[in-house]
Amino acid sequence: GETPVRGGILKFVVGSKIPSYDAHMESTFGMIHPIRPFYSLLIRVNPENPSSPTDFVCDLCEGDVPAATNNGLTYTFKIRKDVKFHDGTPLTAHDIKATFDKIIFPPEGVPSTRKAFFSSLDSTTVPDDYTLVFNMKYASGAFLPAVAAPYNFVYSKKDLDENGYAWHQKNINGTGAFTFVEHKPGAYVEGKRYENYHHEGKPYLDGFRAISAPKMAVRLQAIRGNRAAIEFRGFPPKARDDLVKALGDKIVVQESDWNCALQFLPNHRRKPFDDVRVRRALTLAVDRRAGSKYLSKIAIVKTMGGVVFPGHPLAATEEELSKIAGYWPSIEKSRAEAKRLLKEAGAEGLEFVLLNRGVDQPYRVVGTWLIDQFKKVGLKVTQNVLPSPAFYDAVRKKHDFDVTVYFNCQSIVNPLADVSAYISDDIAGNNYAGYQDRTMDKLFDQMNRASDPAEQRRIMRLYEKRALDEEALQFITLWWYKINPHRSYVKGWKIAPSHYLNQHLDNVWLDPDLM
Amino acid sequence: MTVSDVRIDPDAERAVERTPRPAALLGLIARYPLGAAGAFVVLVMIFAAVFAEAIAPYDPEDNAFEYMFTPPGAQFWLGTDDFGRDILSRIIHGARTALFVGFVAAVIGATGGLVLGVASAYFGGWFDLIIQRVMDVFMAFPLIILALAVVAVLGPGIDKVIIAITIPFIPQCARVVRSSALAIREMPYVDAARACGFSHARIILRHMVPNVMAPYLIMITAFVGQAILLEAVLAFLGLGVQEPTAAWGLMLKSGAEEYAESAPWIPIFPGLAISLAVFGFNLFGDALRDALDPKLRAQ
Amino acid sequence: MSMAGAAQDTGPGAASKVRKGEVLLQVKGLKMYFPVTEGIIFRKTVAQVKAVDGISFDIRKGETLGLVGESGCGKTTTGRCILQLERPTEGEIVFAGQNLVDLDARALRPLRRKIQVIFQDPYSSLNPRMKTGDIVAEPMYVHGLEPDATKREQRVKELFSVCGLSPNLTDRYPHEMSGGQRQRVGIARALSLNPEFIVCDEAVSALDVSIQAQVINLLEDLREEFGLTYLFIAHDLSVVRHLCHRVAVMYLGKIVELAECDELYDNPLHPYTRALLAAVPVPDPEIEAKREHQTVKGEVPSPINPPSGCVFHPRCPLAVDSCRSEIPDLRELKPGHWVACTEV
Amino acid sequence: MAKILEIENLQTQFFTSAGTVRAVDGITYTVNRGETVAIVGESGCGKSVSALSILRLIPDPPGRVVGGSIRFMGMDILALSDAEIRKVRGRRIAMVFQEPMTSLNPVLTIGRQLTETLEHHLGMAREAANARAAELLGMVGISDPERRLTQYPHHLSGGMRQRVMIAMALSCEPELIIADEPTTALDVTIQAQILELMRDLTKRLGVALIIITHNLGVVARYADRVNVMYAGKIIEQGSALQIYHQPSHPYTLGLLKSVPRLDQPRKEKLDPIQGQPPDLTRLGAGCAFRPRCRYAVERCANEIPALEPVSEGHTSACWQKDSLDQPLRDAS
Amino acid sequence: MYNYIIKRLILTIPTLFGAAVLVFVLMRLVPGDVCEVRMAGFGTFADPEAIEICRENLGLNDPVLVQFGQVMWGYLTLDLGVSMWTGQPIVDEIGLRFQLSLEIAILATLVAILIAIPLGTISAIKQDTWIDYVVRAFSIAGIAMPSFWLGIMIILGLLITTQALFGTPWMPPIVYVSPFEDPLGNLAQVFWPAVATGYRYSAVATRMTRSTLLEVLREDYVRTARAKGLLEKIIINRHALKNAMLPVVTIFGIEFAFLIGGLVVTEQVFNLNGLGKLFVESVLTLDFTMTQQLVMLVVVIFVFMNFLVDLLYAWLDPRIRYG
Ligand SMILES: Nc1ncnc2c1ncn2[C@@H]1O[C@H](COP(=O)(O)OP(=O)(O)OP(=O)(O)O)[C@@H](O)[C@H]1O
Ligand SMILES: Nc1ncnc2c1ncn2[C@@H]1O[C@H](COP(=O)(O)OP(=O)(O)OP(=O)(O)O)[C@@H](O)[C@H]1O
Ligand SMILES: [Mg+2]
Ligand SMILES: [Mg+2]
Repeated sequence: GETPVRGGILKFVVGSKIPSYDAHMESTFGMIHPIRPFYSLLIRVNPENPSSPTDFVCDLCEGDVPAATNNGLTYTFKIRKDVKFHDGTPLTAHDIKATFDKIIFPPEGVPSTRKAFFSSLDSTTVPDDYTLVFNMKYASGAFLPAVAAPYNFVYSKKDLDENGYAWHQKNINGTGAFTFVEHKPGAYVEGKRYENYHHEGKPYLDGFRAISAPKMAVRLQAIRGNRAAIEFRGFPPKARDDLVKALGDKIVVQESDWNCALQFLPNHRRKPFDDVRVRRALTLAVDRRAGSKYLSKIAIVKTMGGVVFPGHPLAATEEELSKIAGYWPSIEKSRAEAKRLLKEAGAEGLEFVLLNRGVDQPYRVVGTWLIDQFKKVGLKVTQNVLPSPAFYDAVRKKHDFDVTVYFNCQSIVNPLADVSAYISDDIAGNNYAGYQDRTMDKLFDQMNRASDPAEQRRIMRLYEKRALDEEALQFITLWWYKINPHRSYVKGWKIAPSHYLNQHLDNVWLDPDLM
Repeated sequence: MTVSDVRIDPDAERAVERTPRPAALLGLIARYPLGAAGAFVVLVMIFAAVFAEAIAPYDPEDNAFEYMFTPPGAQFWLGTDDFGRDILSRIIHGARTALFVGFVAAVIGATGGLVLGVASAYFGGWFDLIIQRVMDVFMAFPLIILALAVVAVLGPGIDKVIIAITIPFIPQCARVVRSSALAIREMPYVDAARACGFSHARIILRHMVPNVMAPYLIMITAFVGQAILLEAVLAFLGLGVQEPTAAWGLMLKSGAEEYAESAPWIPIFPGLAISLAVFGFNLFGDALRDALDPKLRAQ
Repeated sequence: MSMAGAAQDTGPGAASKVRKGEVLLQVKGLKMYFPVTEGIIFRKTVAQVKAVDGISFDIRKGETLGLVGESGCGKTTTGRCILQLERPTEGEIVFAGQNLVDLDARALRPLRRKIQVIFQDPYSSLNPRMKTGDIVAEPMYVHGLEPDATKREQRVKELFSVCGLSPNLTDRYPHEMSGGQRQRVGIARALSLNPEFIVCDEAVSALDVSIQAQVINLLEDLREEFGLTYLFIAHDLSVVRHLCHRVAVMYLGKIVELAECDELYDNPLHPYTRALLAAVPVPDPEIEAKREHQTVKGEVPSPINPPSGCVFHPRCPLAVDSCRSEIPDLRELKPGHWVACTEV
Repeated sequence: MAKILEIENLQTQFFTSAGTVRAVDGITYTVNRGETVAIVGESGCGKSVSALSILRLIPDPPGRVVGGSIRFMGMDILALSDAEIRKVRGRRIAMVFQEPMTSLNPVLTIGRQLTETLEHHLGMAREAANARAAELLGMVGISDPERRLTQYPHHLSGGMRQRVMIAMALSCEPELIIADEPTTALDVTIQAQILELMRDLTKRLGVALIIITHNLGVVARYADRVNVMYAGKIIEQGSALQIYHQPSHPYTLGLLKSVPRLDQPRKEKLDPIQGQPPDLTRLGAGCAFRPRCRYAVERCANEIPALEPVSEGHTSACWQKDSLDQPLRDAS
Repeated sequence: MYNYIIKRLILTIPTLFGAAVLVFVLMRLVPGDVCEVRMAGFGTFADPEAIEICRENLGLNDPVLVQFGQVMWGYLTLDLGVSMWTGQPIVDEIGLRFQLSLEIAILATLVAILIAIPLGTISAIKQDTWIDYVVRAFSIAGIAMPSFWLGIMIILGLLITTQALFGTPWMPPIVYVSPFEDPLGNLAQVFWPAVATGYRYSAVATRMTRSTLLEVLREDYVRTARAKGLLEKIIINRHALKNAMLPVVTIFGIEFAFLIGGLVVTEQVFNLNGLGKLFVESVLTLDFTMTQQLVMLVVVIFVFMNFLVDLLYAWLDPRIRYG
């Protein structure tokens, strides 16, 4: 309700480091947070309502986000005429086409990390300088969210033509709210206000400085010591409490469910996890309700949910969830069933190793909790925590684990794309549990092509039930929970369900009265 | 004149007098008060490690969320951690991990160094030169990458941690032992052994190795402390022993990061345990050095 | 305990008789140069310490040869070469007909038994971590002289009492003994292998006068008892006179004079030998008051860079021009009296 | 004759874990101006400790002078303050130590080590001190003294170092020099050079000298008076002639008999003192030499003999001093 | 002397080569690669084809020997290559961070010297008195405390005390400012890490100072100095310390070399953009090229410091003269 004030430099801390500047190939928030403000997207999550998983607005296009026409086979975007790149080149639909062509149809040898999200797209065309058309192979609810993904920085066609596709890895020329000033590797990235920014009156800030700080404690103390005003990824609950306790109303806390599912995967290739009874016992052993209550005090997880992001219309309701194994209201009953199943499968007192990733929050904390949960049905579990590279190697390449903690952490909330991790591993790029289940594949396909949301939702329930309960393919512990305590003088920034979203900073301002 | 005429000296029969035990102990304590304090700490630690099950009031691994973050008090003397586990019990059980890692790494490292150092000094020449160069490489090599590689290649686990810690100990000890052994090699008794035609192995094992025991023992005690500390650092970097095993470095890792302020007992007590243990071993090692090294002895 | 060929008549007065005995050890043209190197991998010899520079002598069975000279003149090095602790640069060491220099380690082993050593420092010549009994027993064990443990123990006790030590001392550590006792243990160790020849490198120098006399007597007794041959290295001229049959005087790696003991002391020829004898104070104030106190000038030069010609010329009262360039040979001036000086 | 040093009943002990070492156990002697007094005795009998006690250089702990008095030129040394004793050390009483190899500081130049005393005690300026140092080096027979001043001890041979030590001792023209085994580590020819030098200089400068040695020859040649020590006590005291020609203590007698001598015909056998020197922590009630003494009688076990006159200026601490045979005199 | 230096330098080649091989082999033995971490390390979807392209571009698919040859060729041509993570030249990346690490290392050394030498000296002079015990306990505590723990406690202590004192919590700056631009700001940043590292470092040096000084104080020449009537102060400073410093210098040299690698933890805790932090990041992201060169840097510094210590030794100790 306050009017934004112009001026000031926003300092924020970033916990991961920048690889290259080219978002089309990178995937870390470590480059999104500092680099995203230099670029614009075609469409983006509504900055005023980022917590809605379905509310997109135009950034470089005009008016509202266009709905699909031609039975969902055509999207026609009108491009703004008042946009200029930081180097002065005016932006046209050709630039956007070139951008999406790079992302979706990259030439040989050019890596594009998320082109699979656009499998429903056939081609892009530019009827005139300020119109861009996406022609679809088939209608898909997953397409628009994919376009709105924060990685889809719009580059200038001129840069791509003249300097090649690698140029953006080391150079920055966007249309975003800020222009690039300097990057001291390992230290900070600095940007200053872009005077010709296409959103009227914005940005409010004179500039920003994204300070690299890989240690959580440092990021926290930086905010406390006012060396930085905010951190965009999220703090553990205790850190929030410490800050609030120390600084009182100088701190504002924003919280949200996070579009990251913390999973645990049984290795179907290995005995006895090829036995559905054993797998079901695993999920039945886990008391998600109590976990939600207690773990949310020590880890960045909170909401109990199924395969779909809890805030999304496609997500299961509490009642629907309660019918899924592992989500039953009575934990005693669950555990009794788990023990029974184990006994039946001849796996009583089974000993195995829980593979985990060497990151504290939330992996190691939840892993430790899981072990205790398993112990309660008589399983003897030890933990094997590996540094990230070795962890990926073990899970993805070598498939060398009994049960592993895993995570599915997407940027834009796009359930239809996100749940692709549950289809057969020979089709899905990111299913590491190692099973083939053609029923799941069929359900997924139907769901993706269903144009009626209610129908989609119905199939999703079947899909979910099969994955988590009937076939007990892979499991979710809890959904992540994003906690962003920040200096109360930081205004205008709204928490989104992902730390990748809403990071263009054009709407952020600093309240001088509170500084 | 015949042999029987050679007079046997009258003093010969005088028995060697050795101070009786308890008096000797008190004497040692008076002479090395810091060392005695160190020895006490070490003994307490060993006691805790051996009888952990009997002493620890709770299971060190059981989650009890109802009690999470309980401050130190009557029920939990040192409080509980984020999982509601009793910190005292975890520290007691942690002594076992620490001592195990410490002793095994120290003994293997120091013994490896002993053998290499003595052999290197005894043979000299090219053998010495090559060993020295290889040692140089390991001395100069950053520990963390060595540890990381060992853990990554072999997988984590206490045995791998021990290997990672042991490797840098070997050259450290070899260096020290070599310099003592070089001096010993010049000793007339080694010459005497050579003049008697003893084999290399015999000269090394019987005549040189026992005489570099002092630096060896000193290195061992120093290494135990270092190993405990290194284990903690590796745990801090996420490379050591893993949850839910009770280990000090691990307790500190999460504690120091997140709960230093709101629940200070979580990081403080394991931190103290580590410091105290390393402190104890160092004090003990220092006293041992003083006692074994006549040059430093306060007369 | 018996030992073959114990010479009966080895008192000092019997020196001339000994001269006729068979030669046990012959040193011919022995040179030992230690390289002074630089660099660690690419060793380059930048200079040489001519510790022993071409000396020859022989020792007959039962004889004691004294080797005297100032510090650093190469006495110890000579001894070490004979013991094969050092491989000489040049020259031959013929022991009982075999040239030790040619032998490899294995061929040397049986001969090692026959040549033993007693060191100067009673503190460092015994392994501090071994009981003295074990120190004496070990060589016998290794050489298989007395494979049976109890017999070996018995023999250790015998050796102890031979050396004037109480057999009860076998389970003491060296540090629990006095210097004199330790030196006796060292002697017992040397005897344990029934050697024929013993190198005594300053075997009594580190001991106090009263103890020194005890050990000298012991060495004498043993020589008589077992017919031992000694190379007696020392710098105390009076001790050497007391104990030796013949004496060689070394200076800077060379033998400058070699003669029968009495001949040398009564009639020293080389200016260096004379200077040495003049420098020894006599424990009698009256005599000392009468003696003229002429000291030789200067210091011993470095063996890295020895003077040209006669090595003694810079300090020599008799030096003439030719001494500066010509290296004097060892000449036999009288029968059995050899001198390396042109001016006497 | 003016007495410059009077030591009376000096007792110095070391308190160690193995017991109390009675290193110096009540010794009394005086030193007159210009006189050379020798202290002889076996290793460990307390010679060095008695000398160090004079300058109060006994390391404390564990050692302490526990009794007696030391008067130097009328001053009570034991009562001086730290600052006062420092004015005596090096300035009025100088010391020369046994080990020339280790007694000089390896990292300071010869010049620095010489000049620091001059600057400290005599307040000389750097240049003056340097000039004087060069002069001193010349005096002790070191050639090219200016160059030597800039050299380090390791550049010098043992004999040279000992000369430097002597120059250092002489630098402030002290009244007394204590030389603790100044030549033991040196070769005979060098030893003779050094001793001659010391004697010449002390005679010329009128400095009193306490010379500690276990070489009986050296004593015979250089000492005016001799103190023979055994187990922390002086057991015989007298002029050199008296000690050598009428030894009145079995120990002195034994010492003289046990050395082979160049001035006498070769003997068949030496006649050593049997046994070992006693352990100073476990001295019994009687005479410390009794276990090794061939003249010992009943009384020796219970009563410690005191120093008593044998003849004019000659004392001995032995109950049997009058019944010793005197073979030495006859032998020569 | 020059000969000696050159020979010493030649002698370092096997060490350097050995280290280069060791790090190369170790890094290849670690499972996983930088592309996996970079593109698929954050839980978001990643196209396997893109990862493969990344590997191809970085040469990770080349035979290992070829890769090794490239590294070695790089050394011969003094080309350290580019970081696999950022694609920036490694020389630039390291250059940026070197100043800070060096500054802290030097400052920590200063702190260590300032603590170690006086404390070690006092402790030796007052051997076996309570002062000695306190100093020894203090210095051993420096070794005993895990450095990350110490660092965290320092920051927390600063935050809490400054808040208690001034109402607002203060923490050291987390972004590096050059001492030439803003000396105070720079000092505020590097002071605490320097103290945290310097304390630990001093602990080693204090003990060394104490023990060598104890040895030296028993030397004959110290007794000589006493006999000369010198002031105790002069005896300690001129005669004893100068000799005792020789081994202490070695310790300082070797510890300094370790420091660069040992800053790893401190830099993390204080968020200093130095080599240590870069090192950890490169190791954790499997940035082979960067890790290789950083390890080599540490090794070179170690070797160089050893060399320097030798020279210093020669300079300080007149007894040692090299060819
Ligand atoms: N291993 C060695 N390397 C180099 N030089 C050596 C070695 N051993 C002896 N020397 C040198 O050889 C010379 C002779 O030494 P040696 O020990 O034989 O003398 P010495 O006559 O026994 O002297 P001392 O009376 O001091 O024992 C000395 O200058 C010594 O420095
Ligand atoms: N610092 C010390 N601590 C304990 N005992 C000591 C110490 N210094 C000397 N002593 C003891 O005091 C006794 C006398 O020693 P001192 O050095 O005076 O003998 P010395 O007659 O000079 O012998 P040497 O001829 O070997 O120099 C010895 O028994 C010695 O063990
Ligand atoms: Mg010798
Ligand atoms: Mg002495």
